[in-house]
Amino acid sequence: MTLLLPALTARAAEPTVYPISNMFDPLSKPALMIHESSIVVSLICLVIFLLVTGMIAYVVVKFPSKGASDDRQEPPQIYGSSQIELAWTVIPILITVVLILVTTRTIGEIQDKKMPENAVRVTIIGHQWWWEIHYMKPDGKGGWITDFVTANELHIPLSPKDKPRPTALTLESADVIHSYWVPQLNGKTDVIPNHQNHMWFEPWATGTFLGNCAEYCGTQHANMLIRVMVQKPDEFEKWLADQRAAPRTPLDAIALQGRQVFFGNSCVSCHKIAGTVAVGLFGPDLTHLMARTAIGSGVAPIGQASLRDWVRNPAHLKPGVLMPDMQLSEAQVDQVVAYLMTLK
Amino acid sequence: MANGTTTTATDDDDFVITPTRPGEEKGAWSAWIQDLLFTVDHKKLGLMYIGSGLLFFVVAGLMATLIRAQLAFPNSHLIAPDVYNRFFTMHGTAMVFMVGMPIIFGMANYLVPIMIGARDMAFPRLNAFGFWMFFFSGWFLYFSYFAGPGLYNAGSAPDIGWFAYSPLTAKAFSRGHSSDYWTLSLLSSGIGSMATALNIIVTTISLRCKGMTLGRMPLFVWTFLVVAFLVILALPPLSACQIMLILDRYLGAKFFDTQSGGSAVLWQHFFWIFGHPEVYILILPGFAAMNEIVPVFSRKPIFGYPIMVGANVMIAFISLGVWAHHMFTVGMTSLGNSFFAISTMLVAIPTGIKIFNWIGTMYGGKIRFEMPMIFCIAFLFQFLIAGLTGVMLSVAPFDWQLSDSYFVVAHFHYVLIGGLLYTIFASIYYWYPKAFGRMMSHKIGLWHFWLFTIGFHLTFGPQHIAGFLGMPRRIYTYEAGRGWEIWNLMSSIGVIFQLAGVLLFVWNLIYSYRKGKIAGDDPWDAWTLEWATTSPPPDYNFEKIPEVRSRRPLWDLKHPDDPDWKYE
Amino acid sequence: MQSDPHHDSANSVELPTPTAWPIITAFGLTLLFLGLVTTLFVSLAGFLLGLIGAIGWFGDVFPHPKHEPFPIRPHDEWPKDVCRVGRTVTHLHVGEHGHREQFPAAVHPYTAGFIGGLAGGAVMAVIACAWGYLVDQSLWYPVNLLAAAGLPELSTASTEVLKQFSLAGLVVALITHVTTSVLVGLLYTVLLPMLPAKREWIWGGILIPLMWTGLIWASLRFINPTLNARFEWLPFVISQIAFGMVCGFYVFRSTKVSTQQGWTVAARLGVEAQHPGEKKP
Amino acid sequence: MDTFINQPVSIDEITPWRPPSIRKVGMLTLITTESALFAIFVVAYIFYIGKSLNGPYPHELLEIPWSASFALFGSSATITFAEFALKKGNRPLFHLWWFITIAMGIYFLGFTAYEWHEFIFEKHLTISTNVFGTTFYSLVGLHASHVVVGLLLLGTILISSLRNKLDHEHHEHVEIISWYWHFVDAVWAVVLTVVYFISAHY
Repeated sequence: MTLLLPALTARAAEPTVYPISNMFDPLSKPALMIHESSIVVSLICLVIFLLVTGMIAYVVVKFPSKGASDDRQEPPQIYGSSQIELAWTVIPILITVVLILVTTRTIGEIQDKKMPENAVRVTIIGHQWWWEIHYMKPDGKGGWITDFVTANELHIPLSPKDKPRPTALTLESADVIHSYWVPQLNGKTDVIPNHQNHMWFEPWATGTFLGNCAEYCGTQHANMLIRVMVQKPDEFEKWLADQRAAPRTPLDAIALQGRQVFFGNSCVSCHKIAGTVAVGLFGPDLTHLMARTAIGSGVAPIGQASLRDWVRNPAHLKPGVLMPDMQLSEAQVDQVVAYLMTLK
Repeated sequence: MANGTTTTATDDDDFVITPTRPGEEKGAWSAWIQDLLFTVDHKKLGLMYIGSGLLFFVVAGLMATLIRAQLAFPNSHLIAPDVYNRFFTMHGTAMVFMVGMPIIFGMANYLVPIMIGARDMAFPRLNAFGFWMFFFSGWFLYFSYFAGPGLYNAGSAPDIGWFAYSPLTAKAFSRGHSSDYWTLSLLSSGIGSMATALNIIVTTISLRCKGMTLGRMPLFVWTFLVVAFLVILALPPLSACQIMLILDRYLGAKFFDTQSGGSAVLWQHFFWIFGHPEVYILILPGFAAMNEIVPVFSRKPIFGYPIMVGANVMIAFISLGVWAHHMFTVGMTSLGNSFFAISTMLVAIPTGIKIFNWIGTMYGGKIRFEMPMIFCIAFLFQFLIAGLTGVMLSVAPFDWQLSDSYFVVAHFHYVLIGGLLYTIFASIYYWYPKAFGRMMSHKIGLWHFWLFTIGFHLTFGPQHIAGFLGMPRRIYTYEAGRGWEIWNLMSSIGVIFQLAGVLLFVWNLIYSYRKGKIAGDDPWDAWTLEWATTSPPPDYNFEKIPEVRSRRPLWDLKHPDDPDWKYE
Repeated sequence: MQSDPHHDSANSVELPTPTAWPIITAFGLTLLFLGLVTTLFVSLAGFLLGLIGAIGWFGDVFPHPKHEPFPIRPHDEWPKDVCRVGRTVTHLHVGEHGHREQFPAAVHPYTAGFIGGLAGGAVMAVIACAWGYLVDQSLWYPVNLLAAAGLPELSTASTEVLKQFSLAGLVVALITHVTTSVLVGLLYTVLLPMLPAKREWIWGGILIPLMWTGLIWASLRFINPTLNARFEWLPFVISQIAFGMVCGFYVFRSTKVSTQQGWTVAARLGVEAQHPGEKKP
Repeated sequence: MDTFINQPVSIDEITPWRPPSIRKVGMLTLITTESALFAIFVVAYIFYIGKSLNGPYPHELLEIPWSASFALFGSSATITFAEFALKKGNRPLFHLWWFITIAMGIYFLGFTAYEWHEFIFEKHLTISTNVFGTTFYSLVGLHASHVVVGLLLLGTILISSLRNKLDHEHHEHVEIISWYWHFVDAVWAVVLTVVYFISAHY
């Protein structure tokens, strides 16, 4: 498995991307706990595999018929042996007992973990085909309300082993079933409408972790990508502050025109930009669009070119996407993109 | 074993050309077709089941080829996403319901009555009805490609995955009739399946020939009895949830409407109450074939007959209580997850017993490496892998990583191809001489075996690793640089070998029908009743209903000095 | 068909008459479904066709299922008689008539393994708990350590908590311990006689427990990290060997019983006295 | 195949070879599979008890259908009387009891029709109103459809018997059809408990 491991050197240094989401390279506590039980069962299975393959190979090599003359003599007709059959019933049961203990313990340890006071609370709402992310704050009555909203890219703080600070996710869906999966941080948990699920991360390495929606959710299931940015505590706090602030006002003329186009078309009925009349909830929140690294839930890196492509016709980058082609003129596209580029 | 000689069937390359067999030239095409349409004979229906199953196998297999072509390279634009989604839905649905089930029922139809010394199934007309229900619903499913907007953009073919999780199937997310095609065709093929399973149960219980006690029934028949019971218990939940979905889609019922308090998880429970036993419905017939073929080619009786029967029953019983292991990620309580993890692990025990007992059967025998036996040995190895990856998946925490990844794809293809399909190949090589009176070519068979085996492992082996690296199922494309490229490329190359193997197999079927060596009544020197009649058997199977005194009636006749019945 | 076998004559067999009704009924049903995705006229046609098919079918089986005689082939086309092959069967020389026995002919009774396992498990538990009481000042400490393999609330608990009584811990530990002890006891009954040594007690009492201990040592970090962190070698090895000695002693002491596998059906049914070749090993 | 006969006599010769009747095994299997079907609908009903987001709710509508239940359970007794009469060869008595059975079945169906009519047109509960409506109509409807099938079978027997087409070999047919009818009754016992006794409080 070592061949598959990514470069381990960059860990905990400068923020970096982990492009290979290898589940045997866990960088977060629940993923490590899963990893350890996986190793037990994998090793047991490997040993059984080698033993039984050896037995198959042995009988195949040792007992072939030696041709027509040999066939004149039938081998001894043995009906069975209760002794050996009992043995190969009991030994698997013993192995199963061990596996049951490991499994039930690990299930409980991960699933029933109590979240500490300092945990970051995030609610993730799955949509066809993007993620709506709510950062929560206490409502003062023991519950939680939305602090601010972003989309697709989840930022969470580093959780040093001596001072753990987990991130607690609540998972909901707005339409069909999705599944949130970042292999190096934790296993997957389904995102189900009319049903709340929970999971948690406790990463000890900074960087960008990749994942996918893991439950088939329609046409663009493949492009419902997940990016989780694990940041050092101070960077994370700065990011939180930036997100809470309102976006800057557009500066130049062309961006102002773009703003006109944006608010003059039906963009506002689906998208939200904090502090403006755009309060749509159907599409991703665009308040701090340019603080993200990709558009279309990871279908392309963010930038003028990809934004142009997207605004001109979203289905070109992401066939089947629910955002319609707004039929804008080339000039209007330029203007809207210029406006969007100011949303930092 | 005509005339008491000890010829073996290996030297098949000197073909004997004989005039057409009696009955072959009796009528023109129209009479032949009329015969097929109106027949109630279990052997003809059995062959029709297998033939149409193989036809759908080729179609669904070509879809898989296109899927692999799309995934061979990252960021591929060969197939549009909606077309791709229709492909994998139709591939999965067809392979399970239009390929696996009918071939299994075909085997049961052809062999169960002969093996228990009966002349037909208990309800021959119901048998014909069951076949036609399956046949029409198969075409009904594929008709969806031509319906609605027509072939362009793949018509109204369903695009909801073979387990069709709600609410993706709700009217709001699946407009038009594509989901209705899926639901209705499975509902109607389910009616046929239940009719056939009922028929198998009644036949096995009531039509056994004299002396064929339950303890002497061939293990093949035993296993199919268990399979039929599973169908009887597992198909109704599927039909029930199809009815619910139809009510939802046509009458606005709220079973799976999450906006009105309906539950999306309920569908998963109902579907997998069917879906998991279905896996055993598909793999137990593989065991059935192993139970007949391995002893004959090892020249020994099956090792531990009673415990093999017990293991079958145990597997079937446990499989009814493990369904939610497909749902470890839906957020059940830790108690629920633990329960289903434990019950799933328990299945490994009887399954392990069976593998060991087959090895025990081969141990000390004189193994003849004929084509059926070669496929069976490959089955042992591949099913071992499938079983062990299954144990890995049963560990719920590990499953939180592996579920819905390519590891799962690899796992169940090892079960269904490495397990079921290999035994189907073995069975066809083994019983083809009985059904058509000619041996299949050993030489072409070897080419078929090696090409297919190499292709199979090349395709599905690397998918385990792609799964470890976080590649989810059912994505029509993936970005470069995530470490998946090489595994997907290997996977796609493997398909070419598999295709070649299947082509050779089809060629072998046709070629041997015309030019294969004449088989005789009992080419493999076997022990069960089907080899006591001619190849192919007459319409009435036996001139005189046989009587048996042991599990191996033909052994008793061949070894009167040392018969089984003295010792069983 | 079994329903009326009396119609068979010497020259013919009664087989069900081929019929079109099943295919018509099936087609009607399919059309009924097809109408739901096309137009309701198709459903209507399907319903009528299905109805006609069902009525026709009913006419086929009522009052008597339709059969027609099917002539039996001339005798020379019958299958060849299955007859004696020119092959002999290799006989294993255990007893005179033992060549087809299910091996082994006699085993230690399974009850010996069952009781032996329970007894060994009891001794093992006593040693472990005594050690816990004397050295770690808690009777429940070893119990909870064992249960921590499967119980998340114990696996994350502190040592102080582990030394207190826990009902869940006791139940899990008891189930695990009893199951494992009984299963290993059963294994002893069947495996010990196979081992290549005359002194079975060395295998059962010492070598197998030592191998088992080694295996546990290698995997304990994953199976039971709680126990692994607080592992004590001496009581562990002593209790394992005690189990082996007690269980092995029980098993060897038992007299072997015949599995009856070499007997004839008649002998097993009690119709005959006994198979003449049956010998006690 | 003659060689089979030449084998020595074994223990099997003592007992005659009499496997069970195909019709009985067939009907038992059919009942098993139908039970599995009903089980799913019953589970769905139980799962959705008390989960409707809007009315009407079960306690506003459901009243225990005493007379219909009495008719259906009673018909299980009358069909047994009919069977006895047939066994004794008393054809007119058989017709009478059989006809009463059918009449009671029809009364039951009539009640269901009346109940549904009232629910739909007066209480405004349809299958698409809420999850109660969905599960109620599907479960009760599934049972009613089985009553219809049962009545068709019973009617067929009555008509053939009146036309003197029913002879001695058909006694087994009559018996297994009565088994089916008992099954339909047993299912009603479950439906009655779950729908009218348990869920009526929600």
